[in-house]
Amino acid sequence: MTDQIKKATRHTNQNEGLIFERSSPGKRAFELPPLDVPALDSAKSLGAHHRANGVEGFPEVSEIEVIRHFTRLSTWNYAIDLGMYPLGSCTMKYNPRVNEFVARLDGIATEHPYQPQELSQGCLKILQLLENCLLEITGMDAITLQPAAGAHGELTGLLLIRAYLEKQGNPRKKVLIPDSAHGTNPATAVIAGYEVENIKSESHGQIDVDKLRDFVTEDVAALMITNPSTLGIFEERIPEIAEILHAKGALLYMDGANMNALTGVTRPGDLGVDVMHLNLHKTFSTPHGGGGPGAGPVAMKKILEPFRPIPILVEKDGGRLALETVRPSSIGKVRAFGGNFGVLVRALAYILAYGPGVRQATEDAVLNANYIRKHLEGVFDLPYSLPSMHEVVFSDAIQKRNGINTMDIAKRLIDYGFHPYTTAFPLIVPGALMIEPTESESKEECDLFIQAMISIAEEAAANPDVVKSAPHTTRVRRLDETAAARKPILRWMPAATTSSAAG
Amino acid sequence: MTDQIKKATRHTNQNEGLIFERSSPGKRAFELPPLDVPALDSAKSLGAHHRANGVEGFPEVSEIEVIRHFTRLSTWNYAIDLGMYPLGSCTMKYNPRVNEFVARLDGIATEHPYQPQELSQGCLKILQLLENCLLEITGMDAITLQPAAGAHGELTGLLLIRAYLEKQGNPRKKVLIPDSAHGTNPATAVIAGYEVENIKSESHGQIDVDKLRDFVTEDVAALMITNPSTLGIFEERIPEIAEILHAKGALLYMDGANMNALTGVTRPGDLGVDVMHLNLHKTFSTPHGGGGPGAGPVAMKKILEPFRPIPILVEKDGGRLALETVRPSSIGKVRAFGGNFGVLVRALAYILAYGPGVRQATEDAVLNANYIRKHLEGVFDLPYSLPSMHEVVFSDAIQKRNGINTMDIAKRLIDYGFHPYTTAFPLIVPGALMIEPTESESKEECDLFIQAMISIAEEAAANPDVVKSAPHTTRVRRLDETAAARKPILRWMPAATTSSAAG
Amino acid sequence: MRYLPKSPRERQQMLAAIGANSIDELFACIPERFRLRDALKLPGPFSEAEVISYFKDRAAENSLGYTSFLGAGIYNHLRSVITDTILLRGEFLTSYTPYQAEITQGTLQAIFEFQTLMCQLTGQEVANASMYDGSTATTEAVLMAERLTGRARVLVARSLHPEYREVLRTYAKNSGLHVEEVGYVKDGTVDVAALKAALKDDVAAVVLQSPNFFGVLETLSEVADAAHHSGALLVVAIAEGVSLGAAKPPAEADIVAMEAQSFGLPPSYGGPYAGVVASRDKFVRQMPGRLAGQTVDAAGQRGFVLTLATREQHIRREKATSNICTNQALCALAATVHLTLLGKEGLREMAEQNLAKAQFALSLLEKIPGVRRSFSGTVFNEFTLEFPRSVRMINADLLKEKIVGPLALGPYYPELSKHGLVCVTETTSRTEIERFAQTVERILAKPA
Amino acid sequence: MRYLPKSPRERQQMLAAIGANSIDELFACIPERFRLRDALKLPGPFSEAEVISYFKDRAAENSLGYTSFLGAGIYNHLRSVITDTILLRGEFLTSYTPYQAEITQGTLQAIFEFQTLMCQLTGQEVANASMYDGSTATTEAVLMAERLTGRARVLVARSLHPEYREVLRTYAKNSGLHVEEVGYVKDGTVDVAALKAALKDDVAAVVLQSPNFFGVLETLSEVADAAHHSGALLVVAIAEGVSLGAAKPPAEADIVAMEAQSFGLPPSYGGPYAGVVASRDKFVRQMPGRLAGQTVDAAGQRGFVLTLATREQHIRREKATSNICTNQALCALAATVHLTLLGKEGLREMAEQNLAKAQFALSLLEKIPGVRRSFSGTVFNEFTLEFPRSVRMINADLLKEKIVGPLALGPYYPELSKHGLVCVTETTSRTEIERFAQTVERILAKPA
Ligand SMILES: Cc1ncc(COP(=O)(O)O)c(C=O)c1O
Ligand SMILES: Cc1ncc(COP(=O)(O)O)c(C=O)c1O
Repeated sequence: MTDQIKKATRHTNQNEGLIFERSSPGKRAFELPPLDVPALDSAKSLGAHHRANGVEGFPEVSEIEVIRHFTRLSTWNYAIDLGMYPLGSCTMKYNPRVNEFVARLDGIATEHPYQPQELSQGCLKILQLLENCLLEITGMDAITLQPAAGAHGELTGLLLIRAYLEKQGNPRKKVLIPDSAHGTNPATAVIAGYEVENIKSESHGQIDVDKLRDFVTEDVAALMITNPSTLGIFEERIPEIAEILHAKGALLYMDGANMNALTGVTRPGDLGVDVMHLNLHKTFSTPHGGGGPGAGPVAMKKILEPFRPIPILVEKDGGRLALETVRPSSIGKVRAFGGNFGVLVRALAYILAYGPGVRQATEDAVLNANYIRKHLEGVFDLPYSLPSMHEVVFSDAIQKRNGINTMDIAKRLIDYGFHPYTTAFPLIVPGALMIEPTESESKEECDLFIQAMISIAEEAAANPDVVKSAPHTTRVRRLDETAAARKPILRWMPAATTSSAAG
Repeated sequence: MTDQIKKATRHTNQNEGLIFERSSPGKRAFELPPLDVPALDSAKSLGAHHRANGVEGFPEVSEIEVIRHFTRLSTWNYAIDLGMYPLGSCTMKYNPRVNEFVARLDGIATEHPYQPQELSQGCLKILQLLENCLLEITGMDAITLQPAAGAHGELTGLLLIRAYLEKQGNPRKKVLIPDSAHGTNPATAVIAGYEVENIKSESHGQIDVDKLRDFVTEDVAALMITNPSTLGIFEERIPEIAEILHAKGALLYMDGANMNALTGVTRPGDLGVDVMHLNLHKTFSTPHGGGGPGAGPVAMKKILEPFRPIPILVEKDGGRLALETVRPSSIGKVRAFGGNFGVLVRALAYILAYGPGVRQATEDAVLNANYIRKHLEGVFDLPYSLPSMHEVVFSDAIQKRNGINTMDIAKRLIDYGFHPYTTAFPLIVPGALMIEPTESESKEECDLFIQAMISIAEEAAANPDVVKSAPHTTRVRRLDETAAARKPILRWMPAATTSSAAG
Repeated sequence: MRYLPKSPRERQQMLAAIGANSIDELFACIPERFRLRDALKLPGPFSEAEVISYFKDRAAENSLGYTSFLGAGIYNHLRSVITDTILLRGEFLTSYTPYQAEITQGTLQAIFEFQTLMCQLTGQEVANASMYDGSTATTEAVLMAERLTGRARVLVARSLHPEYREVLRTYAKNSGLHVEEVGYVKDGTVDVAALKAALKDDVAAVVLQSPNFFGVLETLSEVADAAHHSGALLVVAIAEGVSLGAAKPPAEADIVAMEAQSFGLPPSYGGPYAGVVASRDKFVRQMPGRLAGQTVDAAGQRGFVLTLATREQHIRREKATSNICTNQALCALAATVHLTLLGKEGLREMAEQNLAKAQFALSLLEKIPGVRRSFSGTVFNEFTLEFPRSVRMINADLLKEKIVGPLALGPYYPELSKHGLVCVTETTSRTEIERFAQTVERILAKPA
Repeated sequence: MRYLPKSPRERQQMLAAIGANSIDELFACIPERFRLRDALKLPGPFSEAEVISYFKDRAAENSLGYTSFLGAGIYNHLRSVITDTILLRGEFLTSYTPYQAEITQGTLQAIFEFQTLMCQLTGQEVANASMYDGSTATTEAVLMAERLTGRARVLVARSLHPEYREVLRTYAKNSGLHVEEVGYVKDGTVDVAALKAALKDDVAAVVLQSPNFFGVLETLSEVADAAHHSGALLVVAIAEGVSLGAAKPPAEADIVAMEAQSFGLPPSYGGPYAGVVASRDKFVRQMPGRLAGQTVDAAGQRGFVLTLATREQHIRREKATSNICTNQALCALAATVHLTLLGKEGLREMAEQNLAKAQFALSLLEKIPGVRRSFSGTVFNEFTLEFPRSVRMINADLLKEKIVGPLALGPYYPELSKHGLVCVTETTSRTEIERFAQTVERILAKPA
């Protein structure tokens, strides 16, 4: 390994096969307290046509093997707890441990969604306080906490718009989406029953406001805008954009994935946004957990309030809180039960820890992104040069000359001890390097990242092969994705065991 | 790396300097609730000659840096949770996670040792039940749970013997200790005010009973015997040994470090042992935690009961439990407060989980050791060939011919994904390989270990350099212990930072 | 602030490096008049101790100390401390979607194991990891059937969880689906005759739940045959996965939508849980959600990657099979750990304890004058009872005894206003069951 | 059994490989008549759920719900969830003494950091990691002084924790040490005059605690000078480490023995805690316990190893500086994490809150008729009060109000039978302090 790598070193760690390969009949990892009622013959009570004798193929292992299995697997992962994870658009910030603690408290984790509301006042107060905090942060009038993630929030938001427009007499046909948008935006619009009209960004990466005027017809239900955009750039003309839409009776939806750039500094509600979602698993620090769970609350202006999904949290006389399910204009339910409550608890814990000081987090996030930008400008191509907020998007244009693309640089970054940035989008930047450090990175960690990126750029020029064949330090490298997709193996089967090599 | 290594692979992990090197004034990782009483000028209330303004040099870092610092450090460790840890004499068995859970319960971890006994009945019941369980397991009459570790138990045991003999009129002068004993035995005897007389094992590694007769004079207070011995061999003639001692008014102390070979199968009390300690952090699964804490309860025959250290747990009328501190014959206190209660809780949790089935653990431990012995006999020299119980001790005699010693093999074992066995003792085996797999290892893990050992033996013959220069896969290798001892650097100092390389 | 790793001096140094005079300069792109002048009105900042005491105070306002007989889609089951031990490892907790396979093999292999476990449980060939919950999984299964069949009518059993039906309706509204409901018969199972009558060649899917919302196990084969005969797919929802420890897997189904909450996830007042969609290999390219697949690396070693991503929104955008991105991965991991712990025997034993306890409770409750079983069908750990007076009133009295009684079915099924759904799991002790039965009997003995 | 990773078939295979017909053959070396025929009479086997409920039941029989004013060597301080997060990582929890430096650098570096923190706190140059507790650390410090000076007399302040003194006496009995006690004066500090009078050239060590058992800070310089003048060493015991956040380190001491419980370790009814011995570089070869040192590896990289092991029992056997082997490593790690979290400002702030709260409590209690300060010396978070009647009786009344009152000093100091030791830390709220003072006042207002 090159001496450039200051951040990581190789070290031996444990192999581990699939848990099914450890199974041997008679091993147990879990035992139940003895049955304290008369035993039943389950064959008799279920009847032969319903009854099965245990699940075929289920593993039989012991407790220590379970601990070792998953502990070993875990050591093959990179994580925020190990280092910088500058995955653009994902806001991989520190996930405070106290949040995990409070979400698991007896009286919090143990509560059943159907229990009587007089026994749920604690839960309901948590929901109410979180609603109020998020309304203050977004500058909106009403909110629903139910959506399970950002995309789910998008759907909820578009359904609100649709219900509102329907009430006006016409749900309209189209949703406008900039070409820089995240893939969930168009995918969601379709589920909400809209056609997607992609709109091209102008040369600085912003919405082309003049063109927009042409696009916004009576057919347009809404524009879905991400602000700051996925380029990390604030849409300066957003109030004007809102006016254009409103003039035609259309609404402005804001994808709030990037609220980490704005919290405490400005409020979408003040900017003319009608409805937006928040990603609590991004801006509000709930852990990503390998892909979820999250929560995607939707905040809205008053006009949309009547359409909120049920149940609705209300405060009764005397301060008693209640969930109400009868709301004639509601879009209905977007999921069973009330929402990812455990995630909401964590987000509230985060907000309470900062209080108004949450603005400092925003400032530090923007500071980090600009610090990195400053040091890497010139080293990497910066296709859009407007000021960066919480993230900066470079392209691999310079390195391409040596046949090195963003994915190669990303893989090489692994050798340097970092999780790569986002490579998959925004689509308007071919070969994007979308870097979002978040506020959780120290100057020291940012400096190491900058050094690593500069060093890789040098390698790309001087020794491109080392970059192209990276990573060199991981257990496995450059897995064959084509083979995986061509002949998918999506589950373990006993036959497969014998032929496959140990993991 | 050689293809022989099935168990581990190298993988990049994070570097991390000393926490002091991350410090920057003004960072905080912990905040207190606001003071709810009038603030004081501490300079005034303490007075200038007592007051200091914070601890010079203490780190100033943030919460995420603390998480990352220790998470990164942790990934440099090997541990039972990662794989086999056959450190002979240390009984590195699985540490059940439920034990950690119960030891941290509110009402368990929160209890103050001086709180009124009427508010401590739960704690006292735990102590009583554990006492009873350990008495049943050892076959002894009385017990103290106070000693903090095995060595502390040894001291307590010898002080009991001394007090008993003193009561008889003469504390006597000497304690006999076999040459195979652990280093704590002689070190302890000295603190108890005894001279140590080392006794040589006979050619099979057992106590030379005939010679023992000569050693046991009126000067001898006790024999400290480890059973099974540190060779993993059961002292067959232990009842006879007890008789020899008793005939001269001396007592038999048993180092119970190896009770994992006997639990549920035989009882020291039945074998003639007068007093013994248990290592709860070995036989009873409490975690070793990088070196402790443990607990070393001392079980004894009736004659020693009056001398137990205070406080003494007693059951009063009506079943109320109490700790009594007035015991005129007591040896006094061996530590402040009542003992490592949190460790005792874990040990009881372990016993309750097994119940009488704890015998199966013993059987599996002995099965594993014999399985390994069977496969490695011949490959490695077996200096003592009596049947093995929970551990087997080889020597490096065969490999020595190629200049490879036990430490080289141990270091090479690291490359193969295992924690090495014990190399430091028993002293009667020059170049010892003391292997204790415990019951927690699956057949699969034992097989991998056997293969690794055979492979290393082959390397030692065919390619000794690869063994001598091992390990090859770790972050650091073959640290300079001589330099460390010659000019000890035992703490970080600001000056040192600038010159030292990043960890 | 304790989460922020910067000292004031470092902030200054970084600003200087950027060439900015103040942090405000970095926000100059936001029109001045929209920049907040005042601090947000938020409670806090709270120290860790204050955060904890805030939530402990809230917890104390909830149901601690009550015995509950609620199920209805969310079940109390034993969980092992091992599950949280694994979940709380930062390497799992604070990692994200495994886009970079080389440094997320832990998550990827665990997902692959989850998929395998789900296939084994459901008798299907492929399972995704994961959907938001059982209700959205059911909806996504129906949308998948719509894509697969190109048809728009959906027949849904009324015994499908009412909230699942509501969610389906919300999604259906704008996707051209026509959802029709099919009633239940006396034993509590779906009205097969009515179902058959409604089955035409325009039906995309028939949707059943088993055990259904009344706790009754459905017999799938006849329905499956009928559905297949008319070219429709059978979608089976599983809301209580533990039932699969004793009951046959829904192998006849074409798509299974499962709620995995029963597998190691606490009730947590509504979430997070994990939904799963499982189906046939041949349908995989129409599946929603994430899939991990086995492959080899450059050196030929086994490894795992996210695969078939061309179904997903980040590639296919408006043509994706679903808009899901962030899913319930950590909940799926919890289920993986939990089911691995339970294993074949543990899950079987747990299921059998549920069966036995529910039968025990049923036998006590049935004896109470005026109380009778609503349905004669085979039940697992839930059953529906008819009471001589409103369940609401009975529950109010039970609450005084610190018992949370049966779920009143009236709000969901007007025709069942005196019926209540009782759930008993392995966590309900015999003593609690007996006290519950005695209390109900006493309440009913008093004039209303 | 869930902890055992073997199936019956694997056991058979292994026995067959060994060539044994049954497991009993492997125990044939134990004389037949000593082999147990019957199963041990032990409760269990318990499932995980049963283990948990056993201990929850016991926990409910303890002091939950009471407010306590006990300290006396064991203190309630805020702890962060971060500490357990780290402690529960299997890599730390289930590792042992770092004998193999290459695969225990995590533990070794943490020990090195612990040693550094302890040096910074105590103003000493070298600190070990670790001793069993404060009491055995104090005893080991005295034994170390004995070795260093070759002298046998030890002068111990009576204001040293009574249990520390008892432990010292137990050890001293057989090691030729002569322990003499020195009284205290009106302000609660050691009687310096008496101490000086007793100081001869046969004194190995003078032992003080600060803050002492009465809560009073000792002034070390005069005692240090006197001790040094006669060639004795000054041993200072620290039972309440948090005091060092506001008070000067005992830099004048030659050896410091500290109890680290206050640094993130719960009271846990007596342990486990962690003792520390800190001293001067020049005395290091007489130190007991484990030491990690910095060195370089074969490639010149910084790394850490256990060092100076020639002091220890596993090398030196009967000539070792102590018999300690297993120590309190995980507790030392807890202290390391906790102190790293607190940092310079956190520890200072915590100490100052303790000071302020104790002064607040003192001011309220002093106002109660009949209650007065026992000693006029400077206190940190504990103080001794004289009451108009027996502390035992007052405590009995306080208990009815769910308050655990002052520690009665009578059992330890017969002359102080109406005196009680009150402890107030940052965890004691103002409301609790006020209620305590009001309750004491009310109790004393009633005739005894
Ligand atoms: C800009 C943007 N919008 C929407 C989403 C979708 O949010 P979620 O993954 O929570 O569904 C993402 C997620 O990465 C995103 O980056
Ligand atoms: C045989 C033997 N005796 C005594 C001891 C000392 O026990 P402890 O480390 O608990 O003090 C050990 C520790 O390894 C040992 O192996």
